[in-house]
Amino acid sequence: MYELTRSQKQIQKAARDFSKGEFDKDLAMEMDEQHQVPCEILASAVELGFLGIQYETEYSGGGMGLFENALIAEELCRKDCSIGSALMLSVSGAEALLRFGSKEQKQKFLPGLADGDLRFGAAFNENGMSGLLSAGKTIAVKKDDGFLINGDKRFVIHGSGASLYIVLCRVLGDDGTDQGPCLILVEAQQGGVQIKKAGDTVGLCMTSFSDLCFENVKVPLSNLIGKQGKGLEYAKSCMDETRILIAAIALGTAQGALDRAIDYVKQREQFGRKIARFEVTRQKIADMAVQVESARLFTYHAAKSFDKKQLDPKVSFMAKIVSTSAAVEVADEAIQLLGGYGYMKEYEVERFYRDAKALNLLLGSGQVQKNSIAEKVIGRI
Amino acid sequence: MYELTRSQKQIQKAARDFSKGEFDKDLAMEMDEQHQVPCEILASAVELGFLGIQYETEYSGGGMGLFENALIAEELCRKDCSIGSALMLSVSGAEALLRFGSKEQKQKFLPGLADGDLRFGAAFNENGMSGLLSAGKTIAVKKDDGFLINGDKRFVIHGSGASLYIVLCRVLGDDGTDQGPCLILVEAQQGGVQIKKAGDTVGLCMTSFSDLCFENVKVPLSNLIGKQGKGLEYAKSCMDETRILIAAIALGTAQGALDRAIDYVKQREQFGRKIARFEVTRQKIADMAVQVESARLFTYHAAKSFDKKQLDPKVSFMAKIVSTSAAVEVADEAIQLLGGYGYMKEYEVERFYRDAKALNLLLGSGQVQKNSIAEKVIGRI
Amino acid sequence: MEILKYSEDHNRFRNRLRKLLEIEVAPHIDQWDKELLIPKPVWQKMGQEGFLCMSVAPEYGGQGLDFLYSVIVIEEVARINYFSFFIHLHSDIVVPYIDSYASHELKKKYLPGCVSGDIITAVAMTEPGAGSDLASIATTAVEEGDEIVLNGSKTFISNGVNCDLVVVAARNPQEENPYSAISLYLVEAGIPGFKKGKQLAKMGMHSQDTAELFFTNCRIPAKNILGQKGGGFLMLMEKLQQERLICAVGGIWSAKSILDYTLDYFKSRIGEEKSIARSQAAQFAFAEMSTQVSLGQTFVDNLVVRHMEKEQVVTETCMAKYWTTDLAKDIAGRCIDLLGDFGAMESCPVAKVYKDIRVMPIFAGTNEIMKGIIAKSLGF
Amino acid sequence: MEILKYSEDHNRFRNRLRKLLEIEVAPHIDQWDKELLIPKPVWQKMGQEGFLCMSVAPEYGGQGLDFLYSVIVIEEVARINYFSFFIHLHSDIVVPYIDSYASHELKKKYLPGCVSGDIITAVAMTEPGAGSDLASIATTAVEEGDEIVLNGSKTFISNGVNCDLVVVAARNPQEENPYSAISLYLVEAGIPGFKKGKQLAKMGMHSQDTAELFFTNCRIPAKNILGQKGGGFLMLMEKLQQERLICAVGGIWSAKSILDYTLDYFKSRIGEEKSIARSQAAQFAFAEMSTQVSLGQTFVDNLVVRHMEKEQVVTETCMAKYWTTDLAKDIAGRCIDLLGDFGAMESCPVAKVYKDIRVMPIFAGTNEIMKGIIAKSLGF
Repeated sequence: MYELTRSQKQIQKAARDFSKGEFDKDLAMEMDEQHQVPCEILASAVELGFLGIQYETEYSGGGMGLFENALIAEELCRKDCSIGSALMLSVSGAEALLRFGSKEQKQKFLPGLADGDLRFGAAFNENGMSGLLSAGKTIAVKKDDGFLINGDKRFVIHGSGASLYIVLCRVLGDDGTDQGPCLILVEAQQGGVQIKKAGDTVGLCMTSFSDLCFENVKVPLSNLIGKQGKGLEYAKSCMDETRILIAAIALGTAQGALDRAIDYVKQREQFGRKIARFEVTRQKIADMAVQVESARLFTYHAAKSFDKKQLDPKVSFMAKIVSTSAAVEVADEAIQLLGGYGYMKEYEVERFYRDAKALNLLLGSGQVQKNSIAEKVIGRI
Repeated sequence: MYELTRSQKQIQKAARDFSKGEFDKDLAMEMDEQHQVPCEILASAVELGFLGIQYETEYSGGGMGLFENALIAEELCRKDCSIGSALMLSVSGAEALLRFGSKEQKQKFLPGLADGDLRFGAAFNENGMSGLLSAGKTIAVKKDDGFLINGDKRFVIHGSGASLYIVLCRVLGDDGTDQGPCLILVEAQQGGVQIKKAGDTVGLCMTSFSDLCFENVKVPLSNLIGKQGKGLEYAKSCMDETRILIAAIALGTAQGALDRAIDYVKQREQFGRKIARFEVTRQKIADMAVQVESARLFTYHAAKSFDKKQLDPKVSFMAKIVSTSAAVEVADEAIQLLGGYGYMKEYEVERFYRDAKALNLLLGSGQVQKNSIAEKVIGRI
Repeated sequence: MEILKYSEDHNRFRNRLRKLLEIEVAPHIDQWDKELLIPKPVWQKMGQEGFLCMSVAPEYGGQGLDFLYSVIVIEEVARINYFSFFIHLHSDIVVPYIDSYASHELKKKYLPGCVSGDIITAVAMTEPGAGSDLASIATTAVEEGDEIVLNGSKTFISNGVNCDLVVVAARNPQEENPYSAISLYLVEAGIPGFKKGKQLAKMGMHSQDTAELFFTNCRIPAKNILGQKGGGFLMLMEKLQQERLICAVGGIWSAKSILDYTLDYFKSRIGEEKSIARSQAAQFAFAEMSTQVSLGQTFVDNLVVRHMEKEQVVTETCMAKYWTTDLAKDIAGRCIDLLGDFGAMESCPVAKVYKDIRVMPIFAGTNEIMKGIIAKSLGF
Repeated sequence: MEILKYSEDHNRFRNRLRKLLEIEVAPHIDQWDKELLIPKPVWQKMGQEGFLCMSVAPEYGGQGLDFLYSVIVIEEVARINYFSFFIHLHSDIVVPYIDSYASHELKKKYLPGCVSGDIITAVAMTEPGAGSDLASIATTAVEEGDEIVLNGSKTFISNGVNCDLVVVAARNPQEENPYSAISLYLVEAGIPGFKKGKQLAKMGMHSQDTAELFFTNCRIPAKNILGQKGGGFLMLMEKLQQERLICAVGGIWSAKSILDYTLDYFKSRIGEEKSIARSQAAQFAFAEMSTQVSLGQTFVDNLVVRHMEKEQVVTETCMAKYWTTDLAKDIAGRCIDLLGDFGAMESCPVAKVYKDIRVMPIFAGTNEIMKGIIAKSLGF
């Protein structure tokens, strides 16, 4: 399971070296406070091929799998969770097109997917951070010459930088008949598309979340992805990938917090000895290490199964909940171990704690994940 | 990771069928209450080759790995944790001889290892259930013609049925010089060996735990395993296998408790509907499922790494703590979901709960495991 | 500031009880656990000495004492870790139904025996199909002249083997509204049509005789009804505050008793095995558990006072019941861990208690039911 | 039974304060958080209205009121979720050192200003190398004639930017026993050799001005000592009960305030989004949190009474400090989860509090230190 191939080890090392070279603590503190997307680092990550490694090479991806993508996410977020997550989340959103789009759509829209020019926004939800999929408030009326879209979508990840949105809407026939939920491609420069900041979040502050407003937006009929009425189903099935990515980001976040805690307890002295010598410190570190390892096992397992097309449907929910909970708890304990310093921005773990909490909420809190798991585990009653 | 080979799937299915055919609930309740070893089932498990599958074929083993052994443990304990654990623990104890014994010793003692005639007892500890390794109170004086052993060992797993003990003792030269801890083979029928019941445990009641007392027991010098002074080191390195086995037993225990809880909530009605429909029930089932899956990931990962000789030293401790804690918590929640029935012996989960707690304590509680994990994670200070 | 103000009388009562339990009860627990029953003479001894039904008025053979005496009994029984001894069920849960709702005639007939221990009582609410959900009680009570005919079965009835008199909840099959269909009846053991089932095998609480009860055309005098016909639900509700409070007192005192035992055991070994007693992790565990016990104790003591002042503290008693019984369970688990080699042995008192108290979060309304009631009180 | 007996005077005081906080404080919090400071006139306003140092005797400009007034201030500040407003640090932690240990002369000089809000105080114990471990304080105080020369640096000093007067703990380098080496001194801001560092950037509590303080050959009059020379350790110990109790009061009230907000928000949406408000899991979460808050509240209230009766409740205040501050943190996390889409937005009050109160389990002695003290009291 941990056995990495040579090329996986190379990818991992390259990501580690990149993060060491490009991420800067003071800059990170500033971007966090200013809620800025780390555009320059993003550009250089794109250039070096770290983003979109799971996409096929014909779409400028790396032709590898979610597992390799998870390895990169882990390394980048371990070094800096805020920068790492902003980077990794910037190229997500195109999954529905890749999986369910026609050949023509892919040829038209996907080249350049991972080269930074064209960023996708998955506009599936109408609530907020919890990302509950919904097509209730966005209506696409189907006319002879195209769809006419009106309505709002919320909390699109990196929606402000995207040039193409995949919008979950409810299609109505010209006569008002409901033709079910559909996924429709909308270009950002299209007239009638308004993009607003969704508001500042308590964590993941370098990732922008956007609300979209569509007012009489007209797109050709050929922008429909896959079959009519299948939109919700498609959108749901793409969430596995997002959940696994979030799990990988959270894994790196947890590991990064643990790294910092271990470094601190090994150098800090109290009552005449290093605090790493106190049993209670050691028990805490052990607990944290177990949680990080749980996150790793679930994340790797989910990503690998996904790549083999053998993903047990409950596993991506489990990975998401285990990994993000681990991140919250490990970062919390890291703050406590660092004491007063843990509460100071300079020592970073407070940012890991906030980011972890945001990751925990993104796409739905534990309660939401657990209801989905229960559905799979309990089955028909 | 879950991908099993065809032969692994066959083993798993065979174990499942065996447990369904041979394990009986009423008999189990009785043996639990009487603290009886399930000798007949044990004999038939030996005959069918379920035990010792990890040993080489020349020692009547199955020539497979710890992973296959874990699969069997999981299946048997899922059906009945008390019977399953009694069976699985009956053929452990020979690891030190297999790994560190000489060719002659192996040829002499090991054939028949897994055929039920010869059962090994690892007599490494002088305390109790926590199984802290110690060679303080058992002294072997080295004379020209052999070792003269005096002292006590405690809590030898299935010690009463064993015919051969591997005893951790401190060797003194004839002149009283300390020659360090050693492992020495002692046959049970040897004069001076006394075997007593170590006392009834609150769980794992079909597994016998024995205290051994050596009074002027004489064994040939050729019974020393490996090198003098290395005994503690050898014993320690064998504990990985035992911890992984316990993790696998606990995994089955957790899964078995979950199975019973799911069955119950799907049939039980309260307030006019099946309790499986209540959200709180569903959240509990999801929590339990996540814990079972954690136990499975850690156990499989540890067993597979062990088989590949790539075991990260902290992982067996983690697997033990995660899996046995999962078993305790899942069984506890199962009792709660079953309500009054959960407290009744007939519904079995109370036995799973007691067995889980005993597994949690065997070889040391969480605190003990965590101190070992911390040692590996923190490293030198 | 001590919250509970015990008088000299209370303290004398406690000391007499403690002595009696130490002499007449504690040495025999293992034996009774094996026999799965507490012999009736033990109940009678308790009654003779004034340790049963202390609140019953002198008119009916009792002492008319306050609720603190009941608290003392629960505490002292917890002190010897003997949770199977369900005298509080008799004294403070079942008998109060009779005391509050029975006719003078019935009270004259039964209460003196309850006080003396000659009559052991039980309450039969739970049925195989109706656990937490009282509205679905299926046992029927049909009036025939001046008799009532009972049909149905009850399960998990504590004192079910020993009991001489049972408060039975049964429904009027003609009444559709489940909340006004239930009545409570007094049924004597031994009458035709009333059969006790065999004792149920449990994880712990072995000498607590829990059994099924079967009623088959069981005829009782119509006057054996408690309170109003159809008033069963209300009566049950009204008595629940005290019932749950008693569970909470039991919960917190069992937690305290386990913790005290473990702490003493641990400290006694400081000389012997320094590494263990000096373990910082163990010390923190004790600090955490002591804190929890102190919190629970303060909360429960305060509730006892408010209950005695006849305040409505229904929600708070639900809080106390679930929190203290979960705590007792958790503390038993942690103490077993701390006791290490000794913890999982049957010979270790904590291991025994571990099995006994696992039922606490289940009985008298599961802790999930408690949370549901609390949530309702919050406005959901 | 209400544990805390508030008089009419207390209630009037509370109402006046509540109004003042709503008008003069609450609307400006965002602004002050941005400016990283609470303007001094706000302190003065509080002082003028009698909301600072209520316990100081009229002789020194105060009102000589009981501790319940301090509790009210903490509660009301928690009610507006403004944890950065450290007036209790000034009123109930630092000023009591002056009040209890300073000479009459020093008291005459400083206390009236403390009461009026013209003098804001801070206490400087923690150092970069001495957090929980007070015995290793390295700042030195050397006598030179009738002066004391201070050298060293302090960190994490609350009110560190605003402060006009600081109680500084420093060691006599000639004394080897660390427990009798520490003395406490009053140091005025602005004197030569005393420099305030820049404000430390924190996760939350943004308008709470936390800073480093530096002393370089800083000369103060020798008579600025508090109490006996070398008595610093004892004085610190003696005041810790009140300090921790205040943290516990703050902890439980912040927990309560977060829970109340979330419950209200949730219930207000029952109409709108039934599926959410009807969630049984959410209801149970509220039931659990309400129970915890009730338990903590009862415990803390009881301690307040005992503290006011001058009982020694050192261990119990350590229990309360760690349990309530951990609880506040946990409840903030759970409430964020329950608030879902709104929970993680900066605009959500709970999200802000989540960042503010994370410091509670750390300050005034980490919760690990608390557990160590509790363990000692158990006999380890």
